[in-house]
Amino acid sequence: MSLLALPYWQETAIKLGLALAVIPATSLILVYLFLFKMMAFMQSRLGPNDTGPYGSLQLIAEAIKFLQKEDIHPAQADRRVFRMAPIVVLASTFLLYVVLPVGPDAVVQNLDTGVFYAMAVSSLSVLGILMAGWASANKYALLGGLRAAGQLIAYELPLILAVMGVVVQAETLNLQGIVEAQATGEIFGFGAIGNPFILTQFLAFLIFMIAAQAELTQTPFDMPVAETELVGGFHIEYTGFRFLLFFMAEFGTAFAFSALASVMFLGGWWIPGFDVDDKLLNILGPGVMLAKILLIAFFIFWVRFTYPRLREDQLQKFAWKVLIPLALANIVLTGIFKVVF
Amino acid sequence: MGDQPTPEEIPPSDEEREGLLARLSESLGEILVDSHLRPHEDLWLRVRAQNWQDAARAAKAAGFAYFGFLSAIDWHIAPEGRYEDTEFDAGLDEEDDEPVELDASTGYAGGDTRFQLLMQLYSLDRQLGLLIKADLGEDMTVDTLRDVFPGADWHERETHEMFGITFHGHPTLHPLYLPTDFEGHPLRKDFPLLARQVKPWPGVVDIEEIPEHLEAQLEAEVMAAFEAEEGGA
Amino acid sequence: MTATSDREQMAYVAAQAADARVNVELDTGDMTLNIGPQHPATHGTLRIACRLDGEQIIVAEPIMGYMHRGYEKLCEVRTYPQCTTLINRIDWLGSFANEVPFILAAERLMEVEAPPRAQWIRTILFELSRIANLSLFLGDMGVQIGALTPVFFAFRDRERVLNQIEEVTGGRFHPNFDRIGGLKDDIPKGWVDETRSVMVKMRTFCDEMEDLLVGNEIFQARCRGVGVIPADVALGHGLSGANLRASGVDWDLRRDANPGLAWDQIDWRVWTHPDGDSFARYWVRLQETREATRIVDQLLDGIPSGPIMAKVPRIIKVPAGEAYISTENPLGEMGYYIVSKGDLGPFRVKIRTPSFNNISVVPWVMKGVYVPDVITILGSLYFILGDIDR
Amino acid sequence: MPQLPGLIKGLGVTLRTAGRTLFPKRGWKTLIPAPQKGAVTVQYPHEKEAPPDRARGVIALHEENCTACMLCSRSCPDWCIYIEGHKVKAPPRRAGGKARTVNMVDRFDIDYALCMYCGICVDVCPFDALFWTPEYEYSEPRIADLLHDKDRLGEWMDTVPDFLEYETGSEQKVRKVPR
Repeated sequence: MSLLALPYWQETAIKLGLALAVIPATSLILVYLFLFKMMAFMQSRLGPNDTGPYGSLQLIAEAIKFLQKEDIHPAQADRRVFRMAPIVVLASTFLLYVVLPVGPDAVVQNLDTGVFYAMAVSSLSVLGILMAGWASANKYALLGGLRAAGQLIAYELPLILAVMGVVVQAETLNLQGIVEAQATGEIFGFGAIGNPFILTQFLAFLIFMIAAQAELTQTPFDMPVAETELVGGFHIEYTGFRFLLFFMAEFGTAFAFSALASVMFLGGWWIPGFDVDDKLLNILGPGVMLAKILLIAFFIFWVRFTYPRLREDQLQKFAWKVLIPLALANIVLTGIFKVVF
Repeated sequence: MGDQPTPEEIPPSDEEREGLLARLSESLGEILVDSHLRPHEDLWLRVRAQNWQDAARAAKAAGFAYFGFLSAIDWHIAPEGRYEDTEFDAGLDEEDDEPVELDASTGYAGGDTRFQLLMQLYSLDRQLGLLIKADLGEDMTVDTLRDVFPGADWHERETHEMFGITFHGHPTLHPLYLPTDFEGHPLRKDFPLLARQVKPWPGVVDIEEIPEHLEAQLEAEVMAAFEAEEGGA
Repeated sequence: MTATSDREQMAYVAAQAADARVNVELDTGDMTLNIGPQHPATHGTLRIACRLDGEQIIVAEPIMGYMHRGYEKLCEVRTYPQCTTLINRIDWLGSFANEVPFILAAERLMEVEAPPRAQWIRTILFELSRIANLSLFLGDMGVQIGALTPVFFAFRDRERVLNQIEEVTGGRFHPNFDRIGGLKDDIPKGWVDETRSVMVKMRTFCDEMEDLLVGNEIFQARCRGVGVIPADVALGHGLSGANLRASGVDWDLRRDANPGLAWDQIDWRVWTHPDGDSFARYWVRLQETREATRIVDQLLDGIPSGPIMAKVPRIIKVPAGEAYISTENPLGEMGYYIVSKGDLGPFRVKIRTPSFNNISVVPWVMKGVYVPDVITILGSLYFILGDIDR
Repeated sequence: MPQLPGLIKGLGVTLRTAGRTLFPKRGWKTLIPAPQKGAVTVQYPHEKEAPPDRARGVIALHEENCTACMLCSRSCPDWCIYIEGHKVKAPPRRAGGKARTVNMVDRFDIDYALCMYCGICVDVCPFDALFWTPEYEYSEPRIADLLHDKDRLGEWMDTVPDFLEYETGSEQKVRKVPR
């Protein structure tokens, strides 16, 4: 099911190159659109507007600035772990992109256990964050790292349970399969716009978005970073390009999660209500995907810029006492509907 | 309730404060050394330093539960620390010819020693303030008020480092503002203020006078030029 | 001792040691965490040395003095007009309000009273600096607990108030506008109407803050029940301003010990809240900001005409005496105890700053809270570092 | 009306602000984004903020009025005004008079590195020789260059705005700036 009939190594090289280009590009888009511009507008400001047209090249300038900076290791740091941590975090982001479909055939690797894989690799970042927190030899970083570990583990569960509802309804773990299921599905016999799971799985969507917010350590769940209390948390000691890696990973993962949400709840590359040829969809798909991703990312960042942050214990309570029971109830309901109808 | 009504409204006496003073002198007994009352403004009490804590307790019992501040006054007049090179002091010296080393007499409620403790309390029910003073002896020691007013803790630490007054029973009298190894007590009057001593005051410069032997000559030149101009016009 | 008992003894000791080892292994040990001196939550250079058990505070000890400028000493070598330059740098966010009690105390000693017009304009500027100061708090509290946007709103709208202050006094932050016996200058034409429209905007700002933070469930979860200060503790520590009123004590120096400004001639109220927690402190300050805009509106309507300066000599010598005057500043009770010996400058000035007393409650209130609560409490107690360190 | 949850209200506030910033125009032009107009920030090097006329930006010296009386220098809390002068003989004001002795300013320096912008010097000046101007762009890479001498202070004189009219009810007289 490859895009073009190319030899294996060529195909791999193209995919690798694409993946390497895509992550900086996606973080660039998100940072510019939301962190720079939308936040500025929400705060009656203009945001960056000197570098490039409307300040669009600001992030590139920032990246160059980061690359110029001295690479500092704290004296007490565990150097090897300290250096590995951002790479581990970024690797988790890279691996997420492997299964994201942007067209009927446009996918790096169409795994049958795509959802399972995505959930699995996304939790890898905890390891990197914990490594960063520990290796920095900084109390703030340690607190941040531990918070991150507790929080990410607590929110993996509702995330996966929320996805389970989708999986039960779509009857597949394959992300392409989930898109197909939404394209061909119908809601109680009404199938003109297919069945985007956001309609039938709205509860799951909400839980997924909340859990993703926590997973991405965005406000109101940004305690691991918490600028005003932990002064940056796990990445407090990181400067220069190592910080840049964390930064890219943060927004790259935000993009990937928006993509996952759009695949699972909004129908991914499929255009609701239109029956488009597969070949054309391979070309249109990325655009459709991008629109849906930006819509979801808009919500993620909108919430981020508006809300204050919860406390760690409140967050844990929220995860265990509210989200997980709700997610379980959602699975049960979905199962009942699946059996009955 | 205004503390400073317009002059025509001021009644001759401030009954509230007088009543308060009477009550407090009764409860304080011989602890109270002196008092001063400015009608409609404030009430000062001077108590014995060895009964400092008792006085605070008595005031608290009388309803003064709100802790304002605690500090001290150094009545010593020392040459250092004042603006001694400035013109301001020149005028003062003429007024008081005899050098006054220590002058607590101008203070309200009087004073006998160089250092005087000062505390301000409020009674929220009466809407009145109360200022309590105490003369400190040679030992510069007084009982702590931490048990009476927990807020006195930091004020006592500050007073300790600024004036060198020891508060008996205060467990953490280490410096609050100053570095740990700072020497001296900055708010004492004999502590020099370096910022004013390392730089000369620019105001001492005077206008350069015309040298006397040139004055007549210059005046003649100017007048000559003026008259020439007048004549020309 | 027999060999048996020896062995028993040794076994007992070994068992004890093993127990101790287990306990040591399970014991996490305390961690010392220095919040500050350079920390975004301390807005300035305050350091709070915390002993932590996990994320719970065992002991919190504020350490300050990083910004101690020795104003009490500096005032002793300055003349009265020069002192106001210094003292409006104490609480730099509401600086006009700092000048007023000092000037009033000096006026009391000189037995001069400023003309009514000056008193009204003083009161207006006083309330404007309260709005400028508190509006920043309203936004900053959001940033303390993680909301990015409110502080930008606060800066945006505070700027309007600062502009109004600047239009009259010439200084955004350090007006130095108050003089013994009156004011430096009168208000310029058109200023009253401009100020009125700014007050409308400030009320909108308060509404926005109400929607953005006060009503926000996350904000309430973070603030309600955090850092509860009961009334008696507040009184004993000498807490003042909104911190005291949030503990349910109905005490406002503007109403209860008005030193002659125009507050007693208009209609306004003092807000209190019974809870004493961080939320109450925020809520009281929000209401006070609103109330201040209403006060300004009323004051603008009734500015009396007349001179703005009483008759005072050009070179001011204050007669010997002592006076303590405090006013209800944005942060709380700010007072000056002036000892004068009849010179051009004060003999001793004791500056009673609100934040110093307000922060002194920190070791008491922070026992047993979590690290994030430290920030909430610090934020809600609202201090200005210059006001603590003087 | 049922109470909206605070979480949703908050989202409304930020979105509304974003809308106002992006689409500040009213009427049919509403849909034209004009964030330059909607934002409250001033894009400093490109556009400049105009401080109010009374703003204390920098002190201007009207040298003709200065008599080197030293009042400003002596009342300066920071000791940042340095004045030197000498006396000269000047011609009489009208014919038949005697020659007068007047003060000439040789040096009038204000060290803006020390100045606290309190304005006491401007206040105490009895001869209308010192004025505030709202200019603020005079930062220097070297701190020593912040010492403005009397020529530099004199140049600021052109930027002194006229004194403002007073609000009704005032008994103050509007002063004149010597030009």
